[in-house]
Amino acid sequence: MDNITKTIEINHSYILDRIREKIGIDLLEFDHPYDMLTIVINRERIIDLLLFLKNDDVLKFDFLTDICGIHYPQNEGKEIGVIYHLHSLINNIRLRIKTFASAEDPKFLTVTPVFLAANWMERETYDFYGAIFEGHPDLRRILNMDEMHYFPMRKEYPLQDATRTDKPDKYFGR
Amino acid sequence: MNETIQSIPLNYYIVLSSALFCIGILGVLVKRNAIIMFMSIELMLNAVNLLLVAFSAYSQNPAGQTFVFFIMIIAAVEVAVGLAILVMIFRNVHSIDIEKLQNLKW
Amino acid sequence: MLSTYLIVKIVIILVLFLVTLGMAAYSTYGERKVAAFLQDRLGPNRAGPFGLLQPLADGVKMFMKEEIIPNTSDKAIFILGPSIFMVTALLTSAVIPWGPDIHIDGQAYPLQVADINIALLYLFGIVSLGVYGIMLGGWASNNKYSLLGAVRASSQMISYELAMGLSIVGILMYTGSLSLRDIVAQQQGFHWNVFYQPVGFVIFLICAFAEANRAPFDLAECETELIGGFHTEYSSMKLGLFLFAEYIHMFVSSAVIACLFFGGYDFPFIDKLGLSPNVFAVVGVVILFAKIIFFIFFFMWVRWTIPRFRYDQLMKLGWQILIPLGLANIFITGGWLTLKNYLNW
Amino acid sequence: MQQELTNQTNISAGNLPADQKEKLQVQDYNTLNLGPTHPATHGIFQNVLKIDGEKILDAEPTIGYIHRAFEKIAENRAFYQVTVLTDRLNYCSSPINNMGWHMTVEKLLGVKTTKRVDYMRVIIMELSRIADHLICNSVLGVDTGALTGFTYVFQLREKIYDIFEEVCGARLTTNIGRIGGMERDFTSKFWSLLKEFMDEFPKVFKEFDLLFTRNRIFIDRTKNVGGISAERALSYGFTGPNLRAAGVDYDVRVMNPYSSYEDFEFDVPVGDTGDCYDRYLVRNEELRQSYNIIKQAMENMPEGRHYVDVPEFYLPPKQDVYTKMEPLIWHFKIIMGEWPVPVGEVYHPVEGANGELGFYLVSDGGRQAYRLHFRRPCFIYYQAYPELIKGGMLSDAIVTMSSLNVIAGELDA
Amino acid sequence: MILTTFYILSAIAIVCALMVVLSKNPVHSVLYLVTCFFAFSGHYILMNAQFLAVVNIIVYAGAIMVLFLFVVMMLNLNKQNQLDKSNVARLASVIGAGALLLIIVASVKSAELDILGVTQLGELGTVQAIGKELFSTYLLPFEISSVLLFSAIVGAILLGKKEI
Amino acid sequence: MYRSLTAKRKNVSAGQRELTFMERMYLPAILKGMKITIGHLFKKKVSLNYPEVKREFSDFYRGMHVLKRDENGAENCTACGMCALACPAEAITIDAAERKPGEEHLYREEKYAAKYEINMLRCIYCGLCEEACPKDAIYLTERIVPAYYKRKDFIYGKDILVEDINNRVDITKRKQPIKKA
Repeated sequence: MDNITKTIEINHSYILDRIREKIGIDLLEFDHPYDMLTIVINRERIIDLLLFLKNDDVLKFDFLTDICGIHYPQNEGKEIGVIYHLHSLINNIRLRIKTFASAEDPKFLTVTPVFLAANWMERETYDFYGAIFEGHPDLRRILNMDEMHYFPMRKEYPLQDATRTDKPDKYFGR
Repeated sequence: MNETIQSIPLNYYIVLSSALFCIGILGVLVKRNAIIMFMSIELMLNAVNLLLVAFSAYSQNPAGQTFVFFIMIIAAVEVAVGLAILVMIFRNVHSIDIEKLQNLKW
Repeated sequence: MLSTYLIVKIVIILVLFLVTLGMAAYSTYGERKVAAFLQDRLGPNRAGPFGLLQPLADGVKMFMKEEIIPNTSDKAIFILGPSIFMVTALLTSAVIPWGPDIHIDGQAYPLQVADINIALLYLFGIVSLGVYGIMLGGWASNNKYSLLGAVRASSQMISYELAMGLSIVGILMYTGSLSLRDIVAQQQGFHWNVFYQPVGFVIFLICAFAEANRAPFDLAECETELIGGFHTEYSSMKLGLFLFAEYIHMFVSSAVIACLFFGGYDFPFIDKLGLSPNVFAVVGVVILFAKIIFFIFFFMWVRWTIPRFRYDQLMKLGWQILIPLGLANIFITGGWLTLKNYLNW
Repeated sequence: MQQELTNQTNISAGNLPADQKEKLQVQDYNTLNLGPTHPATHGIFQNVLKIDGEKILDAEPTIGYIHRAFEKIAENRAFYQVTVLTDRLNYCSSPINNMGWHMTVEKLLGVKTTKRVDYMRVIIMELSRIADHLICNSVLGVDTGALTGFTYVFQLREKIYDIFEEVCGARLTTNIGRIGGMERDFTSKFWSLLKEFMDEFPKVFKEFDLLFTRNRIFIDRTKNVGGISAERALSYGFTGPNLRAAGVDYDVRVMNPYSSYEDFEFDVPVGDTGDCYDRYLVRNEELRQSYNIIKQAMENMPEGRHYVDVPEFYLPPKQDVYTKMEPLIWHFKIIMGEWPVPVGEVYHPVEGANGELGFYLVSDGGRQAYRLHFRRPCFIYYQAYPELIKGGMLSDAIVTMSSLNVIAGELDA
Repeated sequence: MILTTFYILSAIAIVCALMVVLSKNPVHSVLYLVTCFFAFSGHYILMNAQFLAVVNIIVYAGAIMVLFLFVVMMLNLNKQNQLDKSNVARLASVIGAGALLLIIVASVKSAELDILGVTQLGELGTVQAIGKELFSTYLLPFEISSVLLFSAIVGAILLGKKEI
Repeated sequence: MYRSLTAKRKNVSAGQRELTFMERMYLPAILKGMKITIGHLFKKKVSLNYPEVKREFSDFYRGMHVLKRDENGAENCTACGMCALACPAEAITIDAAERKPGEEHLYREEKYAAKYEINMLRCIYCGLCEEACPKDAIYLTERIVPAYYKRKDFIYGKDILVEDINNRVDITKRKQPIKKA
């Protein structure tokens, strides 16, 4: 099984080395929580990195598993994060990439040109966290209604709006 | 049925047909909607048909009815092609107003 | 003499009308029951024993329901649509010979509303008018799904009328008559046309399915795509008329199939039993109805078995397969008849 | 010259009054709202189709009609309460979602489940995969117009739901299993029901197969409809049967085995063209494979307890809670969520009925997840829908939708 | 009785024909025309031309008018698309058509039509009679008409196609 | 096509034969299908005549709740609030009260639920309350919550939830079997 030999060859440090060596992206952090390589990079370099990872003959991270946002209100200047999960089907290895931006300027680059799947996932992230993906073909809210004026998954918004009156507690068992 | 001829003079049919024919002409003249005009033409054709059948019946000559048969064929042909042209015009110009279809080139 | 004649005719018309409605009503029940049984279900069984009063309950429900006419619809045409559909469906049964002649006072009365010598053409004329009901109903609803359904229905019916006509030409050449009565009479003694015109029969059967808007040709109402097709916006008895007319269509189509291809009221060796004319007539009617019920069941059976066509496939089947097949059938029949003439068989 | 040409080509538009000029731009197509409550959407989502006659020029999906903010709710609920949220993702196969979530938490805690638990889970998961695929394929039949096959296999699904009911007490929103194992051992009634199902499945499924697989009308309706190439499918993030139908044999059960899937012998069916018929064939084959997996699991079911010791999450036996002090304290702590969980982030994929169902869990050590993201396969591949149906007929759109098995609950979360 | 039938049918025909021209909605026009054709068929039956009566219904009501209806529906010509000429033009056309009617009626009045001295309607209108006529005397035109129909089919399909 | 990822790959699309001429004529599949459907005409029907015949629920069916009493008829619930806490739908509302002397036959412990309400519209019948209960008090049963016209009718108080003392609800089957130590 050549898959196995390859996974031995392509381990986490190899991926890191290769990324550094080939395109010299400045990896801010990396870690291996639960055996998945997690790297943090600058938000400007995400397209370069994804393009490289997708097209690289050895790594072949050709499957974008997931994009999701995250909000760390206490991390000043890096409140809004966007997390990409990549999967190299051939090598059967997964990779997590994180980028961060401040809440005031949550601008990221879209990866829709690299992976078509990113379209809606980025819209969802925008919908929930307000992360703005520059260059996105159609950055609108997707799950919430268009009239919504805030980004509900940010931590400052509680689960339930205490001020609403249309659903009295009496009828909802609270 | 054989009493038809005795009770209805041929003139009646001629007047009826010409009236219908004139209504057809009226439609063609009044309307700007190409489809209605087309329908008026059908009406005129039918008026002629009626007259032909009447003549055929009153003269005991089957030729008239055969002509009607051929007119029907021609009407069908005309409608098929004519409506196809109309649809195509509508696709290009988005109107079937004949006033808008004046220019031959578009 | 004339008065008895008139009375008999009126009785026949009335009975026929009631029987048609009754057959249609019980076809709805039958449809539900057959569908249920084919699908391991029980079907309607609440109203009356075995749910036999279900058509009545349905009718009452249809009448009691709120009458909704969409605001944006063309109201007159909206009402006209189902009416035309119903009337044309009912009209077709006029020319079908329901049984052998009945003898009263030594006088023979045909069990038929009108024996006109162009019965087949008449059938075609009426059937081709049925399109109006669907088209107008669908258009007047002012609903895109209805309109799509109407467009589908009309193009389908027009296309399949052609093939249907061609399939019958074979029979015409064979029997040399346009009168259904003659055609049935010629088939007496187990000379059923289906043995001489099998291809014509298959084409006619398929076209009958299409004309009655039954699966696999039920594109016009196609609940998964067009919600209800042309009757999406209809409710109450107007919907009832549409649905009812469909079953009447089915009933009449079955009757026409039985008359054209299965000898009408003929049954093998029935003429050898030496029954008295009136008993013979009754038996004939029963036999015809047995055939009709079988074909109605067949309609239902097919509907609950196979998927439906797509619009373009339907057109392709109609224009590229059935019409050439019908033409070939005419050719072969013509050649055969000429050969027969030539050899003086 | 150039100007002249454009003048000439625009001459018809130039002659028209202003309001008709606008019409010219929009009237080349008609819009049709497919949904939100269209019978073929099998849920609530909308597609605004631009159609020309029956031909589809473009489509614009709008989703979110049943968005319930699961991810936000999950941030405010204890881990064991999230299971009921996962029920409502892909409600045709909720046990897979439940188990996936349990396994995610177990992964976070570093718990290794026993073979017995794994096998029990495999049986439940494959049953629910069968239920889901049966529904998808038979609804494909319904959407092509044949209802009867649907009713035949629906009986099988009812049997599966009876089995679920025997395990957990509910049929649709199962909330089956617990973090660390199953809530109770399989009963003897369960085994007899399962055996009955296993006996009946091949017979009924064969009938279903005969009704559709070689039926030309069905093939005409589904073949070369809604096809997608492997490259496009990968780029669109297709997973599961839909990706496999396009020719990529990616199956989480094989690539990243969880719950002892490596013990089982099964094939990964793939198609060639990724059209509706291939999706149908792949799902049918997966049904057989799932059936085989269940068979193997039944044969090789190890002895042992139906749960492992996860003192943080698995409730102590009720009898002890009522009578003993220590289990009672545990019980309280578990319900209150006072056990610390590790800080960290974990991504756990399972092969849901529709594809890779991923749980991305970020834990800050508290009672609740800091962030829980569901990778919902439907949500990701549904964005390819406009491309799949473009240029097809209206009927193709319906068939494609049902063969993609888009489930609104999973789509909107 | 026959005469009454004639009057009723004629009244229907003329009223419906007028309504074809006068009604605002093209769909209504189509329906009126269909009714008009039914009146025509009634006339044919009066004159013992059953074949033509049925063919009239099949061809005109069942096919041609359905085609019209089809096109009207497809093009979605609603009331707002209803187009009429200016009042002057309308008046002129009414006068013109009326004048034409007058002339025809006047000329018919003076014409002597007694030359057609037939008093009995034969079996002219049956299928057999027409068929015999068609396949003997008018065989060539009949065959040519099939060519005409064929070319019409081809032409309509070619025209109807979006891109050739 | 895409490179194979596993050895378990099995192409089902290529395995399908081309349609034979007969199959292209639609008929064999239709006839086969009709044979199957007609076969079902005579099979045993699976649907039940619902109000008269009811399907058997499993022993663990999660339906309407019941608040149990102990063998003396005293309410088990001690208003600890575990069920309300565990409820993911927040359907349970509890107000606790102290048991007064002389009420021992009514309430088993010193504390009891003065108000115990479950909003059946919110309830998702997940069974977590039953699992969370440390006092053997709340159980889901195989009874089904009926439909009402008003929202407030769905809020079940103690009058409905607590089992009738003369008409006990049997939940022995759903209790966990006692483990042998």
